[in-house]
Amino acid sequence: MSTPSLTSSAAAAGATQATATREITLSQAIREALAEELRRDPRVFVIGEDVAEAGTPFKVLSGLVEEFGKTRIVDSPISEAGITGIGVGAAMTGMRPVVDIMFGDFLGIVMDQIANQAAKVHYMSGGKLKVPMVIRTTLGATRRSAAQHSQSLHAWVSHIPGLKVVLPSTPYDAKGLLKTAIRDDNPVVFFEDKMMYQLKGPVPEDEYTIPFGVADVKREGTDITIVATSSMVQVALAAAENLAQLGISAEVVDPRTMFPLDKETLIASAKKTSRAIVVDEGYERYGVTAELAAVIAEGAFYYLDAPVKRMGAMDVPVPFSPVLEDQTVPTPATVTEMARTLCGRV
Amino acid sequence: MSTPSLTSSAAAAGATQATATREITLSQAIREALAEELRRDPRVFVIGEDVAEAGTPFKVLSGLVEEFGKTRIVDSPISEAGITGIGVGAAMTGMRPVVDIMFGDFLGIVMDQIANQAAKVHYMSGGKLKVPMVIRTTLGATRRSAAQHSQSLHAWVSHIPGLKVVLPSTPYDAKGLLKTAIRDDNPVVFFEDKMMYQLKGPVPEDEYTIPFGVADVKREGTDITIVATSSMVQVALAAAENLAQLGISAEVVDPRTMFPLDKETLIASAKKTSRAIVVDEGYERYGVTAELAAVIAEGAFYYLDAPVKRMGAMDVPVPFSPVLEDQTVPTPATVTEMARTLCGRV
Amino acid sequence: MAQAGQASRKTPSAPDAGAREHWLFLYRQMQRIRQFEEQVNELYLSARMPGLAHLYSGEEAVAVGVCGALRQDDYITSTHRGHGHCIAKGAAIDLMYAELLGKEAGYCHGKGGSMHIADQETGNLGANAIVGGSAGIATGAAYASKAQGLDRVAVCFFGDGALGQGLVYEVMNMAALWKLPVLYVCENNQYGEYTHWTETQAGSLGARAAAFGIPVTEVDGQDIRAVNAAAEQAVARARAGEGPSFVLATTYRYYGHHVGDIQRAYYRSREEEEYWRRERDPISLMAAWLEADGVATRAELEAIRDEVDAEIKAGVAFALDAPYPDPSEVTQDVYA
Amino acid sequence: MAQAGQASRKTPSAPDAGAREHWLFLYRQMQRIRQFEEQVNELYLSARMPGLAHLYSGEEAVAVGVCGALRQDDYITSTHRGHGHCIAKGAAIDLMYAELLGKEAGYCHGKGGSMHIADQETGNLGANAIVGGSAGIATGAAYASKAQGLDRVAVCFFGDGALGQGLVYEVMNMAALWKLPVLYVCENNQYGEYTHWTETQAGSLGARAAAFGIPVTEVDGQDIRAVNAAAEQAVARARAGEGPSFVLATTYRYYGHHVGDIQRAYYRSREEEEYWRRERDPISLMAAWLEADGVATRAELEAIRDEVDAEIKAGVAFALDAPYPDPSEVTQDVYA
Ligand SMILES: Cc1ncc(C[n+]2csc(CCOP(=O)(O)OP(=O)(O)O)c2C)c(N)n1
Ligand SMILES: Cc1ncc(C[n+]2csc(CCOP(=O)(O)OP(=O)(O)O)c2C)c(N)n1
Ligand SMILES: [Mg+2]
Ligand SMILES: [Mg+2]
Repeated sequence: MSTPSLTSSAAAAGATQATATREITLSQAIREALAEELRRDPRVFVIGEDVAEAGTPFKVLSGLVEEFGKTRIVDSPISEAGITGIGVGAAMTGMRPVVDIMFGDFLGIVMDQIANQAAKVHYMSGGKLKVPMVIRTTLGATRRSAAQHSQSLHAWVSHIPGLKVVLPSTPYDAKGLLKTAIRDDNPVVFFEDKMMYQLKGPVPEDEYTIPFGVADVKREGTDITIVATSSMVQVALAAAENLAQLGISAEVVDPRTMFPLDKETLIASAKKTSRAIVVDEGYERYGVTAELAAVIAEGAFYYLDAPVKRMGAMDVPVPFSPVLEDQTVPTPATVTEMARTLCGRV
Repeated sequence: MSTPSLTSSAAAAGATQATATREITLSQAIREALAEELRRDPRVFVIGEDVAEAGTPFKVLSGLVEEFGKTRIVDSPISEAGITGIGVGAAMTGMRPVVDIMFGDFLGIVMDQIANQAAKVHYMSGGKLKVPMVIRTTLGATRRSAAQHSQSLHAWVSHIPGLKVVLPSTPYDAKGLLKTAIRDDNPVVFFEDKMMYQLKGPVPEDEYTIPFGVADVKREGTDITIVATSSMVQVALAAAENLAQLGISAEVVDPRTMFPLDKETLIASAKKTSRAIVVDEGYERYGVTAELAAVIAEGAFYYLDAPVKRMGAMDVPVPFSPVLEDQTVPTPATVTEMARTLCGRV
Repeated sequence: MAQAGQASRKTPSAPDAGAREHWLFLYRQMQRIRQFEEQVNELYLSARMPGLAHLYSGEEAVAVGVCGALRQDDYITSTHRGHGHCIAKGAAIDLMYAELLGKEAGYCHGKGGSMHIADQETGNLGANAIVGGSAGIATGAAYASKAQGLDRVAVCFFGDGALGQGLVYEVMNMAALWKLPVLYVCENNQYGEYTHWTETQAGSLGARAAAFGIPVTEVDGQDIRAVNAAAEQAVARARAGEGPSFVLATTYRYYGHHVGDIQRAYYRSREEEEYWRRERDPISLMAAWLEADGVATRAELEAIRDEVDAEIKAGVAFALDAPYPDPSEVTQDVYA
Repeated sequence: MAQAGQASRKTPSAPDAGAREHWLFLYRQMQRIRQFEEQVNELYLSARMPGLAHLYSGEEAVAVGVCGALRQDDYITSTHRGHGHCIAKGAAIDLMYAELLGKEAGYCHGKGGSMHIADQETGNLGANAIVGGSAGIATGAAYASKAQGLDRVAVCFFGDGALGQGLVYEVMNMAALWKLPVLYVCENNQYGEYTHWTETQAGSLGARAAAFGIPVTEVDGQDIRAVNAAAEQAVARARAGEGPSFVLATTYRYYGHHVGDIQRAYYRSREEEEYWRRERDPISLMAAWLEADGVATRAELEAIRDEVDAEIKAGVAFALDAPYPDPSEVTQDVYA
C-alpha cells in the first residue's frame, strides 16, 4: 500500500502529479514501452512470429518495424523453443531479447528453454552468466478460441526459481512494468490479457517505470479484500462496484507481479478487512489462487473471520461454445456473489 | 481414512489379510506392476530411452525386454516430445502406452504434448476420443545431479485438467497405483522418487490395485497432521518418530494422488489434530504445498489452532555441492522442528 | 440427419469407365469443401459464428486427393485449417457447421469448434490448434496400426509453417526407423500467417524428410490427379510395411490466414491472389480435365455443384437452428 | 593459482616451423583432457567425488581440434560430457576439479558440478545436462555476435543422440536463414547412453543439416589434423558472414556412458573397445604423426605428458583441499 507515488494508479490518473497523462489502450502502452526501450538501448530486440510487418496477430507491435527495422524486430519461423533458446544465448552474450510467444498456451513447447535454461543459467554458473530477457506472452479466455488458445498458464512459470513473472492489469501498469522487465537482468515472463488489449486507461506522457514486487491497491475498502490478477482486476473492480451498492466495501489488491510477490500488502489488506477472496484466470487447482490464498491464510491467520476463498478458471479444458466457455471464468456476478456469501450478506 | 482394506498399508503389512506378502523394493514393485499389466493386456507397451536391454539408467525395467521382446519394450531416440506424441496417438487408436521420461526435469520438453494434447483430446472431442496412457517419470533431489536433473515438477501437471497425477511413497502403493494408472482411460503422470527405488516394503503376492483419490494415513496421531507426498512421506514418518519421543503425536497423511485429491481425508485429519504441516519436494512457491495448504486452511478453517505451514523444496535451482543441496529439501530434523514450533513446544 | 460423405474405395487412377465414379466423387468432395468454406466466411461476416476460422479454399485438391487414396478406417490428423481435411475424410456438413457454431449436435458437442473437429467414425483423430502438434498423434496412430497387425495408414496433414516445429523431425526419424505406415503431407500454401515461407525456411523443404531416408514426392497441389497418384503410391508403400512417405504439395490459400485477415496487401499482392484463383484453381482445373477427357459433361458437373449447394444450405440451416449444449455439459468429458 | 590454458591463435595447418607451437599446444590439450578424465574416474572410484561424471576420453581430438581453430572470445556450448570442451576452450584444471568436488573455488562455486561448468572468461557458455539443450544458446550467441557487428563465432558441441531433439532442427533452420556464425559439431561417439546410434537414427546424420542448406563436413574425429582443418574452414566461413556449418566427427568414448557404467558387455563388445583404444587413439595417432614428420621428438612429447601429469596432480590436490562453499550461498545467485 505504500507504493511510491509514481507507481500507484492514483498517481497515474494525475491526481497528485504534474505530469500530463492521456488515455491509451493497453496495446498502445505495450508498444510505447517497447519503442522507448528499443530507442534507449541498442541491445534490445524483439523476436517472434509475425512481429514485423504484421505487428503480431493482435497488432500490438504495429509500427515498430518501420522505426527499428527488420534486424531489431525479427520475424521468426514457427519455432517457439528455438527462438526462446536463441533469446537465452543472445541474452547471455550481451543482448536484451524480447521474445514474443503469441499464445500463452504455447508455453508447453518452451518450458525447457525457460525453466531449465533461462531460469537456471545464473545460478548454475555461480553467478557468472546472466540472462536478461523478456518473454512476452498472453493469457485469457472468452475469445471463442477453444482449449489450446485460451489458457492462463502463469502458474507454471511462477513456480520456477530464477524467473520473474508479471501480470499487468491496466495500460499504466503494463507500460511501467514492461520497461522494468526489459531493464531487469533476469528472465522475466510477461503475460498480457488478450481481451484487455483495447482497454483504455491513463498513462503519463513522461517516462516512468514500476518496480517489481509492489502490489497496487486498485480500490480501497474495509469489509473484504479481493486479490485479483490481470484480467480479473477489472472483474474485481466491477464486483466491488456491485458490492458498494449492497453496502459492502471491497478492497481490490493487484499483486502485479507473481514473483517477486508483495506478500506484505496482501496480508495487510486481509488483516484490515478480515475476509479475502483471490481471483485469477488460471485453472484453479494447483494454480495461482492456491499460492495467494495460502499466503494470506498463513499471514493473516489470526485476523481472518472466514476462510480465504479461491476463484480460478474452472478446472476444465476451455470449451469453444460460448454457453460453455462463459461459465469457466469468474465474472463480476460470481465474484459479487462469493463476496456476499463470505460477508454473510446473502 | 476409510480406505478399502486392501489399499491401506496396514493391510499390506498383512495385519488383516490372509494374502502372503514379501518385502520388495519400490523398483521391483514398479517392475512387477508393469510385467503383470503387460501380461494381462496386449495393448500395453513401454516406450522410452534405454528401456530395453539397459532397463533404464535406474535399472527399474531390467528383465522386461527378455520377457516381452523389443516390440513391447521399445528403445527410442532421445526424443521425449516425439515419444509422448506417439504415445498420445497410439493411445487414441487402441493401445495403452507407458511412456518413460527418464528425469522429471525433462517435462519441460513434453509439456505441450501432455497438457495441450493428451490432457485435452477427450474434452475437445466432446468425449469421443480418449487417451489411456501413462507417463512414468521421476522426481527428487540429493543425488548430486544438479539443477537440471533434480527437480520435482509435479505441480505443473497437477495444474492441468484432464490429467491424473500419482506420487507413490511405498513399494505397496507404487505397485497398486501403477496398475490402476495403466487401466485408467485417461492420461496419468506417475512420479517415482529416484532416491526411493531401493526402499523396501511389504507387497502382497496376490494381485491388487489401489484406487485413485484415496489418501492413506501412514501413521495415526492426534496432535498434528503432517501431509506429505512421495519422498517426503518417509521424512514425515521419521519426524513423527522424533516427535513421539517428545510426546507429540503426529498423524502422517499421504494423499497418494495429487489429482484426484482426497480433500476429505486431509481436512478430516486437520480438523482432528487442529494443526497441519504440508511437506512436498517440489519448489515451495506456487507448488503443491500451496494447494494442499489452501485446501486444508479453507476446509478446516474453524478447527485450526495455528496457520497451516508449508515445507517445500527451497526456491532455488538445485545446487550441486552437497553442502548446499542438502539444505534445499525438508528433512526429518526440519519437519520435527516445524512441528514443535507449531505445537508450541520449543 | 447426418449424411457422411464416405470416402470411396480407391480406384485405378486412369480415367477409364470404372474410375468415373472415383473422380466424380472427388470432384464432389472439392465442391463440398469450397462451398462449405464460402458459407463459413458468410457466417463470420454476418457475425453468426463465434470466434475465427481458417479457410481451406484453394487447397481442396490436397485433402481430397490424399483422402481419395484412403479407406474409412485409415487415420488422419489435421490442423487449424482443418475443415477441408475433415470433409475429405468423410465428415458430414451439417454436423461440422453445428460444431463451428458451438451447438450440441456438433461433432464435439460444441466443445471443440473450428480448430478441433474430430470424428472417430471416419478415422479423423482431430484438427489441432498447435502448429505441428498433431505430428506425434499421426505417427502414434501409425505405430498402433503396426503394433495391432492392421494395415491402416495414418496421414498427417500440416502446413509449410509446421516445418519450424522440432517435433515434426523427431517423429519423422522414428517413423523411418520403425517403418511406420504414415504419410506426412506438407501443404505448402506459400504462407505461414502473414509471412512467405521463403522468409522462414532455409534450404529445401523436401530434403528435411529425405534426410531421414523418407521418400519425398513433390506434387502440384492444384492438380488432383497428381496429388491422388502420389498418395496412392505412398499409401501402397505404407500398407506394404515399407514405411513412411513425405508428400510436398504446392498450393495456395485464397482467403486470409483466418476470416478476419482482410487487409493482405502488406504481405501479398492482389495480382498474386488473382493469378492463383484464375489460373490455378483446383476445381476449375479438374472440371476442365473431366470435360476434356469425356469423364463428365459440364451439365453433370453443374448438377453436382447444385446438389452440394443444397447440402450446404441445409447444413447451415440445421446448425443455425440447432440448440446449444446444456450449460451443465461444461464439466463433462474432462475425464473418460 | 589458476593456470588457464589459453587457446593459441590459430596457425596454418601444415606442420612447418611456425605451426610447431600450434600442434604441440593441441597435443598438450589432449593430454590434459585425457589425464584429467583418468583422475575424475579415480575420484569417483575412491568415492571422493559427489555424483557421477561423463568422461570424454577417446574423443579429445574433436574438442581440441575445433577449439584450436577458435579465439578466446569465441563461444562454445557444451554437454553433459563436457570436461573436454571446457579444457579445450581454456579452462583451468584446478578450478575444474574444484567444481567437480562441489568446492567454493570451482568455476561455479560448486553450484554447477560436472554437467554445468561455465567460464565466461574463455567464452564457455556452459555445459548442459539437457541433451540438445544448448543448441539454442549457441545459436543465440552467434545471433548476438552478428547483431553486435563482431566476428565472434559460436560452437555448439553435441552428441549423436542430440539429433533426436527437435530443438536442434529449429535452430539450424534459423542459423541458415540468417547466416549466423555458428558451428554445429556433432560428436558421433557411436552411442547415446547404452544404445548404438544406428538403432535410434534413421537415414543420414549429415543430411539433416544439409537439408537446411548448411554445408556438412564429415571428419575422422580421431585425427586432430582432419578435425582442425575442418574447423578452420568452418570458422573462416562463419567469420566471413557466410553462415553456419555442420561438422560430423566420428569418434568413440572409451569409458561407459558415465563413470558408474562398468558392465558394458550387453551393449558393446570388449573387442570393439580395444580396437578403438589400440588402433584409433587420437593421442597416439597424433604422437606418431608428430614424430614421423619431425615436428617433435618422443622425449619432447613425454615431457609434455609429464608436465601435464604434474598439473593434474596439483589440480586434484588443490581441489581436495579446497573448502566447500558457505552454506548461506545456497540462496545466492538465484537472481542477478
Ligand atoms: C505452436 C504454434 N505456434 C504458433 C501458432 C499460431 N499460428 C496459427 S496458424 C499459424 C501459421 C501456420 O502456418 P502453416 O503451418 O503454413 O499453415 P497454414 O496456416 O498456412 O495452413 C501460426 C503461426 C500456433 N497455433 N501454434
Ligand atoms: C532431454 C534429455 N533426454 C535424456 C537425457 C538423459 N541422457 C543423458 S546423456 C544421454 C545420451 C546422450 O547421447 P549423445 O547425445 O550421443 O551424447 P554422448 O553421451 O554420447 O556424448 C541421455 C539420453 C538428458 N540428459 N536430456
Ligand atoms: Mg502455410
Ligand atoms: Mg553419443
